[in-house]
Amino acid sequence: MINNRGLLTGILGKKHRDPISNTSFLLRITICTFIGMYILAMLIWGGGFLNPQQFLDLFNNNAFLIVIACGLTVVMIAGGIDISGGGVTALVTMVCIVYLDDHSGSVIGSLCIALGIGITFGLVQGILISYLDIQPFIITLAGMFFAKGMITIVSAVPRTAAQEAFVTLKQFRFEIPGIGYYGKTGNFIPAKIELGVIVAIAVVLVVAVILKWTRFGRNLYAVGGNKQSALMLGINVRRTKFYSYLLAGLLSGIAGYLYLLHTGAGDAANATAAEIQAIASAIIGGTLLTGGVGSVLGTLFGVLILKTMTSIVVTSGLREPYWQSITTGLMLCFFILLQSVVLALREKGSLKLSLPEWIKFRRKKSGTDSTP
Amino acid sequence: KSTKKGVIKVGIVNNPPSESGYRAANVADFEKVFTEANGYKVSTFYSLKNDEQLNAAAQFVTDGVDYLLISAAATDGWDTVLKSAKEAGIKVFLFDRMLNADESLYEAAVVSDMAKEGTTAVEWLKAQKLPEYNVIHIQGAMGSDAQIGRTAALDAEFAAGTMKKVVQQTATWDEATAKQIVESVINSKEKFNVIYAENDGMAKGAVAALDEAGITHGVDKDVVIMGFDCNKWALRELLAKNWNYDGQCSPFQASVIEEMIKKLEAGEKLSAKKVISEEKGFDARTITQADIDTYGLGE
Amino acid sequence: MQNDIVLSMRKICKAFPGVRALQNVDFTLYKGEIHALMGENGAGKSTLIKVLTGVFPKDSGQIHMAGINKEIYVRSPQEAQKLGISTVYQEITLCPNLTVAENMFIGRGNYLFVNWRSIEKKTTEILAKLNIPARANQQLSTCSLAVQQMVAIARSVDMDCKVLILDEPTSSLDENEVAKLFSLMRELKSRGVGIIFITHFLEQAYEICDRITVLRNGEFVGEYEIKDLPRVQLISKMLGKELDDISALHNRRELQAGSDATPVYEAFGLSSTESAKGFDFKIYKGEVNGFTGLLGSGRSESVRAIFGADKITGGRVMVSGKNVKIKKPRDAMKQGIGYLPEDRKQDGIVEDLSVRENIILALQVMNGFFRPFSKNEAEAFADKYIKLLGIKTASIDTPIRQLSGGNQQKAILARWLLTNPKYLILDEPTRGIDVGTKVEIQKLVLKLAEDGVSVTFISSEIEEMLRTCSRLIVMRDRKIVGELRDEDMTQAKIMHTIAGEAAQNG
Amino acid sequence: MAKGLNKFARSQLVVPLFALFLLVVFNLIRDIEFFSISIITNNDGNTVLSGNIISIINGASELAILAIGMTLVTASSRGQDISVGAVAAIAGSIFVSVLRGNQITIPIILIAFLASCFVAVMFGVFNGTLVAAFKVQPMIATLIMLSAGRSIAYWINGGATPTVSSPLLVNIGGFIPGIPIPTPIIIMILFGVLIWLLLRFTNLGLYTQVVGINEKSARLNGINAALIKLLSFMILGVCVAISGCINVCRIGLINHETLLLDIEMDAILAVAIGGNSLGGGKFNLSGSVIGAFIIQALTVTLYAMKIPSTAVKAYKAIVIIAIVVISSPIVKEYALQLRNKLFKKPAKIMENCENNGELTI
Ligand SMILES: Nc1ncnc2c1ncn2[C@@H]1O[C@H](COP(=O)(O)OP(=O)(O)OP(=O)(O)O)[C@@H](O)[C@H]1O
Ligand SMILES: Nc1ncnc2c1ncn2[C@@H]1O[C@H](COP(=O)(O)OP(=O)(O)OP(=O)(O)O)[C@@H](O)[C@H]1O
Ligand SMILES: [Mg+2]
Ligand SMILES: [Mg+2]
Repeated sequence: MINNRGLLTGILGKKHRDPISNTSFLLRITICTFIGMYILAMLIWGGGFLNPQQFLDLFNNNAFLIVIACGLTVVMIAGGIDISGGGVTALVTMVCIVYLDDHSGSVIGSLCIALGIGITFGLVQGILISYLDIQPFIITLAGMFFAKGMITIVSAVPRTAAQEAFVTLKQFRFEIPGIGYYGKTGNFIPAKIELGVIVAIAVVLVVAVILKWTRFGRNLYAVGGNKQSALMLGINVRRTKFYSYLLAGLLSGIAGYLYLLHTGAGDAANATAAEIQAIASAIIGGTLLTGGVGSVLGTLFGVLILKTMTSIVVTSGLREPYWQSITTGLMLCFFILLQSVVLALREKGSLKLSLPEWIKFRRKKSGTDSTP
Repeated sequence: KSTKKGVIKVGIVNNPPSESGYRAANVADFEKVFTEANGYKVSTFYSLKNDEQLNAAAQFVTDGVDYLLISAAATDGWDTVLKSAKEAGIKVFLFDRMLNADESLYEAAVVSDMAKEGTTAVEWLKAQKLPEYNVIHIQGAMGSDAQIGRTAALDAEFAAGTMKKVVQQTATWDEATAKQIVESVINSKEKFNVIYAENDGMAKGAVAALDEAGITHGVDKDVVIMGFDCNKWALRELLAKNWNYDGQCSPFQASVIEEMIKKLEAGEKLSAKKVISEEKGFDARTITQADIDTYGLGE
Repeated sequence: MQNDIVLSMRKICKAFPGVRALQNVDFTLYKGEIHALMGENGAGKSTLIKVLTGVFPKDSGQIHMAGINKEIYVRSPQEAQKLGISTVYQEITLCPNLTVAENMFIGRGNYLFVNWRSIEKKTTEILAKLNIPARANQQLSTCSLAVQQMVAIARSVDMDCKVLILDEPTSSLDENEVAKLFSLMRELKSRGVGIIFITHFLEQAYEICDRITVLRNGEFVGEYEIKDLPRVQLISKMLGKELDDISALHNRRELQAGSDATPVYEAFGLSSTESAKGFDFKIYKGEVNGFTGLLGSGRSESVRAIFGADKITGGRVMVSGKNVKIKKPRDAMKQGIGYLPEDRKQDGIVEDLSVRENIILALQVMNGFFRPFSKNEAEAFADKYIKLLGIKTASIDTPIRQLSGGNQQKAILARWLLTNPKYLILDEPTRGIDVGTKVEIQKLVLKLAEDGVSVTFISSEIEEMLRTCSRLIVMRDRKIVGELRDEDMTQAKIMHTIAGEAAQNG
Repeated sequence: MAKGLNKFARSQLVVPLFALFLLVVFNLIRDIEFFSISIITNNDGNTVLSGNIISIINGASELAILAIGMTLVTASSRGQDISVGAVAAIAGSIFVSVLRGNQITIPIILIAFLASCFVAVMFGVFNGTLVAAFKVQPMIATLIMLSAGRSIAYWINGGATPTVSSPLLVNIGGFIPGIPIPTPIIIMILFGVLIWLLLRFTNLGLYTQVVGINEKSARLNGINAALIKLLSFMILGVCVAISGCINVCRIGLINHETLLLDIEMDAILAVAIGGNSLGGGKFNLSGSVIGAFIIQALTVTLYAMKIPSTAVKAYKAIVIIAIVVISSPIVKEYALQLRNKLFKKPAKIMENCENNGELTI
């Protein structure tokens, strides 16, 4: 038949796509948007945005959400969904307080309980979803219901932790020397980071490493990309899915403890709608609900973007109450459209022109590479 | 800092006005009092979610407001924020709802005494001298100050055995859910003669169920209807003798707080840590149109 | 001899609801042999492979492997890999969202951490060795079908295996790549690997295989030494009857020489976003023409532009002498154009819908949103074409996903035949189709032409095109570089046209 | 006959129906009178039916209607609309504000309904455009309305919970004189029939499924995929408007903060319990409707059992999990194998193993 290898590679060599994948492209959009948004806020409203503590508070206040969102990202990459995160978080806060205060428990013990609850949820949900093939949405929704129901069975009224060792731990802060702001009376208040932030950042890093460099992490992407193919490539699809839910459960447990460390309160209303916010953060960070694409770093910035939007709305001094939600909605809408339009343009190739020189260079190089 | 001399920066954390008629009146009250014309620069944040409220309060602190006014969606988890406010020299007022934190962390609380509202209502109920009390108790969203206060009084009666609990369910302030709860009792054919709903909307839902089942309600009828908040439309139901009782919950705390702020600005000390709004309950037998005009919320 | 058996399967049975896909099938594979597994579409070849590799559980039967004394039970592809069975499945089964390197190494071996540098290095080596035009860190979805297929093969070959299974690996490869694959297979064979090779190309089987096992309708027909089985016999064993004489097809070609009337379809400077460069093209009533060229020369893109499947960026189109606008497939369908896409799985079948719904889909759309066919009508339509094309399906309501690859292709063909097109574009209609049916399709094309339908026929098999087409358009580098008709249409001429200028380009 | 039975056994409706059946049996055992229906005269002097069955079906009306729309959206766009509750609040507010501005008569009610329908459909178009044209994932596209919807409703209401009262509205939310069945049930049935006709006499069903399963293929076969997605969101908009208006009529008051609160979760759950894949593609509307009934029956049962209100959710979760576990193909397969073992029908094993033909991962 017809043939000419050299010619073929010549042709093929010309048609390489950009080396950055959509994943990292979306990640870049997210990061740039966040930085741009924050700088803009600093310029326009100043005030709190110039206060380093406010930036750190983004982390202080949302450490738990970051952790939940990380777990969710893992599950979403594998093509699933887990909406039990918020419920489990709330349950953990309540059970830990009851244990600490009513059963004079130790801090270590409560930590174990938190992890235990998380792992139990992950275990049960994981088994049901991956080994019995049940739709993850139903199971995790039921998980959320169950957790919320259990909270009030554990304690009908909201509680505040009083156990001394725990309160000390809760009040622990890292002070950043040299950075801070001045209070009303002219006293210097150093900027502070809560313990939870360290944990949350550690979680992000660990999960990022898992996703990028471990076999399990890569299997997640394969399963999310196409589970039939993954199966035939010799990946244990069920086990991979199972572990993803287990990890998400564990992270929800950790998130619960972080929540407790932040507020010290147990309440059925804790972390309401955290799951929706976590999903939103993950998606804003470039993770697809359909699976196979995503990164935790993106999710981290997703959380930051989402929360900065709220901050901006609060600061902007909108008095009419309904405008707050509407503005948040509009900003979200704007961001989503931006993401979609940029992606579409990129697909069309009109964006290629503006790409930096080194990419073009690499394309040329790889073209010649493949010619023997 | 950026504040002009004489302008007082105030941050308000409240529940969204859409929560209830009560809340709408409350929000309107604060908007009326704390205006630029009166010398205030106000930022507000509305949410029913505890963590969002906490975040916003923290932001007001870092934003450097002079006064922070809080109506907490949930009572617990506030002390971290309050401490940082104290550290930054920001003065905190609580309004409408108490929260679970040390007294030293805030200047004063201007609140409704929800527990007292509950007791007033239950005392009224006892005074009706019904032959027996079979009560359907429809609760608000669990964990809110209003629910806790209004439930406590009735729970005490249930425990003492003076009243019988037919059913006690939360409808999370939702009218349609309240209707379903009552419907379910009717279908089970259990006897009841009192419906104690923790706000007006849920009472209205309950009444809709009674109407469909052909059960009469109101003054000298089969079932006694009790609600809270004193919405105008609810008080009109009282006037029409379709309902029996409505407990007031005063949403007007703004001017009291403003006075306190003025005092503090003038360098005076505050006299009381806790100011409790004057509230009463209305009986269908005694209510007048004048009452509706003075005390009714909404249009 | 017994000791040399690496794999034996005895009395394998497998049934799906309504279909007995395998009944008492025996299969024996020796060390260092290449064993062809042949049969019509739906004969059960892929199913046998999937049973062997644990994708489907078997209903009964035994599997033995050399070195293991007991009967083995393979529960998942993973276990099969562990046992030293590596497989390239019929539909490409790689993960499009991962890079080429990852696809090569994922799911293999026992590692905890991924060493990106090492896998990329190894991949680059393999790619270079096999001359696959892809980069190690390229996302797989950006590679063409053929490259993906080659990557899948490279992956399996790279595994240290005792048994290598290739299920129709050559269906989307060009001859050069096939040759490369064959030399690779020979190398493995000399290392003692047993290879199971499934193909519908008889020449390929005869070129490389040692023995042949034939399946028909899920039943075992026999196992033969290749030298004892002439082609004609092989075909009759596969089909259960003699193959029609295809030389007759040649003669009819004269009949359809183009008329001078207005063309049925005519395009001027047509171009699309998918980089089909402006080209002119026309086709007359009752004509069969073909696009030919190398892999990736833009044949598919050109016909996609004709059908409006990609976004059209320029050009003018006339149908039967009238100016028309074809911006999207719907417009083309309204003009009586039909298009059988190249990528059956992505562009063709609607997986979960029944065979019936898949067949009537296009006609239904043309019939209009407010006029659905009644169930009876739909069944009548579908039944007619299931019979006509001999589509093997358990029932008319079976989800099309459950059909064998070739039968899916036939169903999609039926979809377009049903619309009674004036002009039908067939992009690789015979890919993955068995010999018998291939001839049927070619006959069908000629029959359509006789009935006045214009057909554009694209195939990677030049012989097939020579047999059916009266005019060939030669493409290179997304441009039309020549047009051949009648006596010019020979292998050599085509090669020449393609290569002619290429030589100058150097 | 046997074949028909076999086919039924394999249909996706078996499990939801079975679950419903179990709930019924459970209730009968608990209280033999549970399903008794009585005829009573209500406060408006109408003779009406009353009883738990009526309560269940009546209470499930909104959910069932929403579940129908949600099924279509799920099928075509492979995702779910999580803003239905919020948009229903908007629709309800529009309904109420039109009614409050006028003397309430039947034409005015119709106009009010059409206005709310229009607005809800416009929001459907908004969501649908994001999904279809901008390729945003449905859950995230509708997140916008989820966060802004109830505030928009507040803005329309210009404050808190306005009430409307008129006997006509009571007729819609309760009973029409002379008809003993609650009007919401009648509306639900009418709407169901309408949708059935739509599916029967147009290609909506086929197109929706094709778009949901393989969008590329849909386009190549001349289907405008974006339009179909948009259409499904618009239909959901109509569903939302209907259920919002019904809900307002039930009480005669609009509380935009609590109206159909969290209904989106229940609607999605109904779709899933009905055996539909949340990943889109093939769908079965009756499954979703049965799913809605199951959820409502469960709620009514739990109310009747006087489970402490706060713990209701935990019990609900357990029942839901039980239902889906029974319906899991793998459990079904085990059950069939067990049956074959017990009743010794080895010859038929092959035909009976339902799922071994499919790749179960
Ligand atoms: N260098 C390349 N890198 C990636 N993809 C390529 C490259 N060259 C070609 N392709 C893909 O291969 C296709 C080549 O076009 P087209 O399908 O029209 O060719 P063809 O002649 O029909 O080849 P085939 O035999 O593969 O059908 C394009 O769709 C393009 O996506
Ligand atoms: N998952 C499945 N469910 C039901 N039936 C199936 C399934 N897979 C295959 N079949 C049926 O089994 C039979 C054998 O199919 P198989 O794919 O093994 O054929 P094949 O020989 O590989 O054909 P081809 O050459 O077309 O690939 C076909 O009739 C097909 O319809
Ligand atoms: Mg096959
Ligand atoms: Mg092609």
